[in-house]
Amino acid sequence: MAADELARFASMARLRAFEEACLEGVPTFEIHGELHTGIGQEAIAAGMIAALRDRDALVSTHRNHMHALAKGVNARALMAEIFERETGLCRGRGGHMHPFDPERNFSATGIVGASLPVALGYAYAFKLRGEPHLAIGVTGDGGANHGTFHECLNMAAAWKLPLVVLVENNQYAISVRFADVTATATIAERASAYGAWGKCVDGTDVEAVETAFGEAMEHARAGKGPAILEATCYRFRGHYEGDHDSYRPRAEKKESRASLDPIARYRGMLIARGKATADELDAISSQAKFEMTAILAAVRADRQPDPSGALDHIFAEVSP
Amino acid sequence: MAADELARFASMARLRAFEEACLEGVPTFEIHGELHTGIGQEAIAAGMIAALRDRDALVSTHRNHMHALAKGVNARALMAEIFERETGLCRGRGGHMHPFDPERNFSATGIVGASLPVALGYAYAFKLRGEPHLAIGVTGDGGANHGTFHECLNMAAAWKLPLVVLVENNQYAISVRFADVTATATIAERASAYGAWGKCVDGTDVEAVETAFGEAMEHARAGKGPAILEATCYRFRGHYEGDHDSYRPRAEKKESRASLDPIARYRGMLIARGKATADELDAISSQAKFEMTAILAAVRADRQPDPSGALDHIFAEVSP
Amino acid sequence: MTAGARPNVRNINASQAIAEAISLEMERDDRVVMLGEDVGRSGGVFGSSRGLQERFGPMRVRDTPIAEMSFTGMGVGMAMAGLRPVVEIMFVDFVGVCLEQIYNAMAKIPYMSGGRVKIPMVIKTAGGNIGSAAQHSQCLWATFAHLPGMQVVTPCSLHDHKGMMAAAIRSDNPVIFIEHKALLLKKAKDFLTDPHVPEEAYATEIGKAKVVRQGRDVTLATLSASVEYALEAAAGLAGEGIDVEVIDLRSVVPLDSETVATSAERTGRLLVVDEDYLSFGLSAELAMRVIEQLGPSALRQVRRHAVPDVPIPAAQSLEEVIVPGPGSIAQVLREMAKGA
Amino acid sequence: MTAGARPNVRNINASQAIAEAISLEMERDDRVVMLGEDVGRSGGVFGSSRGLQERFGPMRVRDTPIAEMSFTGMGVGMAMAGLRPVVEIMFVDFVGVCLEQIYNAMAKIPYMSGGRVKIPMVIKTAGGNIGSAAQHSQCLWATFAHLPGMQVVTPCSLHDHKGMMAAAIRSDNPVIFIEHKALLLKKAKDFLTDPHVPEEAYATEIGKAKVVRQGRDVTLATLSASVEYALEAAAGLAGEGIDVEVIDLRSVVPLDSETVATSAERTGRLLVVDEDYLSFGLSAELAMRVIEQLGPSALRQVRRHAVPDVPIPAAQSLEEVIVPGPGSIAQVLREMAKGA
Ligand SMILES: Cc1ncc(C[n+]2csc(CCOP(=O)(O)OP(=O)(O)O)c2C)c(N)n1
Ligand SMILES: Cc1ncc(C[n+]2csc(CCOP(=O)(O)OP(=O)(O)O)c2C)c(N)n1
Ligand SMILES: [Mg+2]
Ligand SMILES: [Mg+2]
Repeated sequence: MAADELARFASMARLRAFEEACLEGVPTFEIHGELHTGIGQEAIAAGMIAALRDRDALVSTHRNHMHALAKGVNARALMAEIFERETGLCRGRGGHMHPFDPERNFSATGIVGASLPVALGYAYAFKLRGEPHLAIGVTGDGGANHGTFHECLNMAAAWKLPLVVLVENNQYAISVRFADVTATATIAERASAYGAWGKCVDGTDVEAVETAFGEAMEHARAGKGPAILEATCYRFRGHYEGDHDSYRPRAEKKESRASLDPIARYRGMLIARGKATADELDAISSQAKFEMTAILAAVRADRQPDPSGALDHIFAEVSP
Repeated sequence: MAADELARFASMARLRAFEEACLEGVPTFEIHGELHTGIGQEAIAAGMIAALRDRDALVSTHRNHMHALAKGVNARALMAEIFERETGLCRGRGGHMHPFDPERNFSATGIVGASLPVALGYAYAFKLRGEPHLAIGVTGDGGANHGTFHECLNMAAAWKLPLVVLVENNQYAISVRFADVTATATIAERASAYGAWGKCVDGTDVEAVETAFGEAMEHARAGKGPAILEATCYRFRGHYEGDHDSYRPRAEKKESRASLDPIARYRGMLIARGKATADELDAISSQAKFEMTAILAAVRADRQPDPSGALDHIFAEVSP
Repeated sequence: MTAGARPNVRNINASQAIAEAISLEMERDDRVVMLGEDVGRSGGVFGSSRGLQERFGPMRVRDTPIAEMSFTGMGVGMAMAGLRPVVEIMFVDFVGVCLEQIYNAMAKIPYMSGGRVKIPMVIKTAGGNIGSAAQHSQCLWATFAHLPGMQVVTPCSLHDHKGMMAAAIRSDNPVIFIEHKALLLKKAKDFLTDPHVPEEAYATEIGKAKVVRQGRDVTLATLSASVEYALEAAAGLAGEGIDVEVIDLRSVVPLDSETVATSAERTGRLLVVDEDYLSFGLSAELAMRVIEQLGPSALRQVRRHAVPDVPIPAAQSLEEVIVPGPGSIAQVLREMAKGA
Repeated sequence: MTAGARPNVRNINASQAIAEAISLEMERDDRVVMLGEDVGRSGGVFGSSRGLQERFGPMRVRDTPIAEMSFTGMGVGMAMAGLRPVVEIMFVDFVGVCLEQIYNAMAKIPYMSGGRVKIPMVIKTAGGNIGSAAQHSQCLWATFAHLPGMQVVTPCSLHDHKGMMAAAIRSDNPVIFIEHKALLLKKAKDFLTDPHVPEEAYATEIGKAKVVRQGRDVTLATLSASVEYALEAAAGLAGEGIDVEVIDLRSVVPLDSETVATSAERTGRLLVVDEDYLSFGLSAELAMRVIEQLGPSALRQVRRHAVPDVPIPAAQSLEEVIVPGPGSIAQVLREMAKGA
C-alpha cells in the first residue's frame, strides 16, 4: 500500500501548503479580517479523505480550510474566497469562516457549537430520503462543551441518524485549557451518555485517524446511530493570525511542534518503513508547495467583488 | 420514626391540597393565563424537604409550586401570586411561572432549560464565598434534553460546584414521549459523562426520594461536584389546565393514576406498617385541605394590583 | 359585521387554516417537512399541525425534544440538503435559545454563499398576549425584522393565515411566520377580517398591505390580532363621527409603507398600533418610512401606540393597561381626531 | 486635533481603560466577579480584562467553557445570590445562543419579582466592523434596546470607556456594555473624543448624550466608533463651509433624545448615523422621538445613514460601501447641507 501511504503524505503536504499560502494574505491585508489555520492538525483532515464520499455532508467550524479540501472543495475557489475575491467560492461574500460548496455538501460556520445542528439536518435528510450518505459534523474541544453537542447526539441517537461527530481536540479553546473546563479526560467517553460509538485517537497519526474515522463512518452507515471520534492534536500557530498566544507556555509549544507534527511524524514512519526516501517525500512537499504557490498567484490576480453588487443575494427572489 | 412518616404524609397532602386550590382559579379566570400543577408528583417535592436548608438555593421550572412550598415559600403569598394579586410574592407581576422569593433563595422560570444555569450561579457564589449551602436545579425529562443540561453539568463537575440536578421524569414533555426523543433509558446514567453522581429513583415513593435526595445532597456538600437525581413519576393532569391530553392513552392514564399516586401509595404503606390508621391519615388530608381552602378564601379577598403601578419595577433606580 | 351569517364560510379557526395550508403543501411537494415540539402526535399545542403526522408519517412530521438551538440548525441543514423545512418554535418567546441559527445561519447563508445556497425554510411560531405573563406573551416581530435576510409574516385574517403559510412554504427565502395566540383559537364567525378560507391550495403574496377599512380622518396601520382590535375600535368610533382607515400590514419584512403613506397623505394623521414593544420597533420604523416618503411636514399628527417597554405582567389588571386593545386604541383615535 | 500633543494623557487604548475600571471596581467591592471565555489567563481577546485574574484569582475572574447560555444564566444566579457579575460575551454576534437568559431572565426578573429582586449584572461584549464578515461584525444594540429591562451602553471616548464601565458595575440594573472592536485597540493619541483617563476610580453617569462638536448647519447624532468617524467627517467639511454639530449618544437605553432635539430644533436638520442595521433600529427610534418632541414640521430634513439591511460581506470592497465611515458620512452631510 505504498501508493496510499504516499497519497496520505501528499494530502497532508497539500493541506499545509494551502494554509501557508493563506498566511501570505495577512500582512498584505488581502485577508483583512482574522484568519484561523489548521497548521499542525493536518493528519485529521487527511485521515478523513479515504472514507469521505462525494455526497456525504461535512459541516465545519471557524478552522475549516483543511476539511474543505478533504471534502474535495476546489482549492482555487476556496483560496479566492479566503482572499475576498469575486472568483471565490462565495463571490467574496462569505470569507474564510463561511465557505459554502453545495455541490460537495460542504459548509462551515464561524459560531462555535453551530456546526453539529446543521450536520444533523443533513443526516436527517439522508435518512428521510433513504440515501446512503453520511453527515459529518466537526467541532473543536471547546465546541464540544457547548449545549448543541448534547442536543445533537441525543437526537441522532434517539433517531439513529447517520451522524459522525469529529472532535478535533487540540487542548485549547483559544486560551482556555481543555482540562480546566471539561469534566472528563476525553470527549469520546461521553458516548455512553448517548449509547453512541466513541473513540479517542492520536490525531497526529494519519493512519490511526484514517482507520478510526473509517470505523466511525461504518458505524453510522450501518444505521446504528451516531459516532464520536475524538482526535487529539496541537495547534501550531496562534488561535488566529495575530494572536499573542502568550497563554501557552513557550516550552509546551516548542515540544509539541517537535513531537506532534503529523507531517514530520509520517515522514519518519515512511522512511523507517522503507516506503519512501527523504528525497521522494521532499519532492512531494515541494510539489504541494508549488501547486499552492501557483494558486496563490492566480488568486492574487483576481478582482475583489464589484461594490455595486454589495446588496445582491440577500433574498432569493425579488420581494413582491 | 412515625413522626417523620406522618410529616411526610402531611407534606404530600399539603402539596396536593395547594394545587387543588389553585385549580379553582382556572374556571373563574382568576388565573387568566395557563396553569401547570404537579398533581401526582408530590413525593418528589416532599422527599426534598428533609435535606433542604434555609439558605440552599432552589431553581425550578414552569411546574414549580410544590418545590416552592418544599423550600418553605409562604403558601399564602405563593397562592396570591398565582391568583395575580397585589399581595402575591411578586405583587402579581410574576404569576405562576415566575415566583421569586429572595429570602428563601427560591426562584423559577417558564423557559425550559433555563433553570439549571441559574442554579449553577448560586452554586458558584456559595463556593466563592466558602458558604456551606447547596444549589438545586430542577428540570423535567424534557428539559434534560436541552443543551444547558450538558453545559451546566460539565461546568459544575469541572469546577466541583455544589449543584444537585433534580430531574422529574414524568415520561412526557407535553405530548412528547421520553423514549421517543431520548437516547438512553434514564437521565441518571448520563452522570458518567461528567464524572458526576447519578441515581434514578422511584419518584412516587416518598421515602426512596428522601433517601436518594439526601445522598445527592451529601455528595454535593462533600465538594465532589454535581449530583444527578432522577425521580420517575407520572403527571396526573394535562400538561396545563385546558390541555386536551389526548396524546396519552386513556388506559395508561387510568393505570398510572391508580398505581402511581404517591399519596395513596404512602397511605397504604403506613397503614400496612401499622404506623397510622386510615382515619388518622384522612384527618391529616382533611387538615391540609382545610388549610389550603382557608388560604384560597383569603387570597380571593385580596385585590389585583392597581393599574397605576404597571410601569413600576422595570429599573431599580430612576434612570438618570 | 361578523362572518356568522355568511354562507360559504367554514367556521374554522386560524390553527385549522394553517394546518390545512401545510397539509396541502406537503402533498404538493414531498420536500416539505415539519419539525418541532408537539407538532406530531399532538398536532401542535394550538392544533395548527393537527392530522399531519397521521397523514405524512413521523419522518416528515417530527416531534423533537426541547432543543431549539439544535433542531433549528437541523432545519438549516435540511434546507441545504434540499428539503423545505417548517420548523416550529412553539412560542416566539423561546427564540432566545436559538436565535443564533435563525439570524446567523438561516438568514445569512443566502448572502454569505454569494447566492449559491438557498434556504427555503419557515420558522412558525406563536406570539401575542393571552394572559401568559412576561415569558409567554411577547410578539418580537421587530427583533427578527431588525436582522437582515428573513421575511417576517404576521397574518391577521383567516384567509391570510392559510394563504401566507402556503406562500411562506413555497418561498425560496427564509420566512418567520408569527401567529397570534388569540387568533389561533378564534373561529371564522368571530373574525372581522376576511374569514373565507377556500378548501383548495392557494398562496397569498407576501409583502402587500391591505386597507381593511376605508376612512377619512385617521390612518391606522397595524398587524396581527391588533387589526381585529382596530376594526372593533373603528366600528365604535363611527358612531362618534370619527372615520378611521385601517390598514393590515400583513408582513413586517417586506414592510409595505407605500400603502400606508398613500393613505396617510390623504388623512394627514397616522397612528401605528403595535402589540410588540414600543421602542426600537415597528412603530418608529413605519412612521419614519412614511415621513421619509412624504416629507417631514406632510403629516399633521403621528402617534404610536404599543407596549410601553415593560415586561408583560401576570395580573390581568396590569396586562390590560399595558397591551393595546380596542378600548385603548379608540382612546388614542379620539385624541387624534380632536387634535389638529 | 488628536491627543498626541496633550500632556497628562496616558497613551492607553480602550481595552486598558476598561480593564482598569473593572480592576478598581473589584477592589472597591468584593461582590464584583467576572466570567467569560478567555477573560482570565489570557486577559481577554482584546485585552480588556488583562491582569485581573492574576490580581483577583481564578474564582473571581473565571475562564469559562464555550457555553454562553449557561454561563450567562450563571451570571443571573450569581446576581440573585448577591454577587455583581460582569459576564463577557466575546463578540455580540454570539448572543443568539444566550439571548434567552439576557432578555427573559436578567432583564425581566426585576419586574417579574415585583421589585423584590435586583439583578446588578453587566454583559460586556464587543461589536462593530473591523473586517470580520457576517458573523463577527454586528452591532446589535437595537436588538437589546427593543427588549425592556436593560440599559444599553455604547461608549466612544476613552474617558467614557472607563467611567461608564464603572457606572455599569455600580448600577443595580442589568446593563449591556457594547464595546467597538476598532476602539478597543485604538490608542489615546488617535482619539478625537476625550482621551483623558484619570488613574483613580470614577463613574460616568449613564443616560446623558454629549455634544462633542458644536455646529450650525446639521445635527449629527451617533454613537460608539461612529462618533470618531463623524468628527473626522465634520472636520473635513468645515473647510467646505459646512458646520456640523456632532452628538455622542453614549447609551441607547436610556436614549437622551432631549439633547438631540434641542440641537436639531436649532439646526433644522437631523442625521442619525448608525453602524447597526438600518431598519427597526436606533435611527428610526431616535428620529421619531425627536419628531414627537418637536412636532412633525420642526425639522427641514431628517436622514438616516446605517448598514442597509444586509449581512456584512467579507470582501473589503463590499464592506466599505456597506458600513458608514468618514467618507460616506461626509457625503450624506454634503447632500443635506445642499438641501433645504
Ligand atoms: C458561540 C461562540 N462563542 C465564542 C466564539 C469565539 N470563538 C471562536 S473559536 C473559539 C475557540 C474554539 O475552540 P475549539 O472548539 O477548541 O476550536 P479550536 O479553535 O481549538 O480549533 C472561540 C471561543 C464563537 N465563535 N462562537
Ligand atoms: C425553551 C422552551 N421550549 C419550549 C417550551 C414550552 N414548554 C413548556 S413546558 C414544556 C415541556 C416540558 O417537559 P418536561 O421538562 O418534561 O417537564 P414537565 O412539563 O413534564 O414537568 C414545553 C415544551 C418552553 N417553555 N421553553
Ligand atoms: Mg480547541
Ligand atoms: Mg416531563
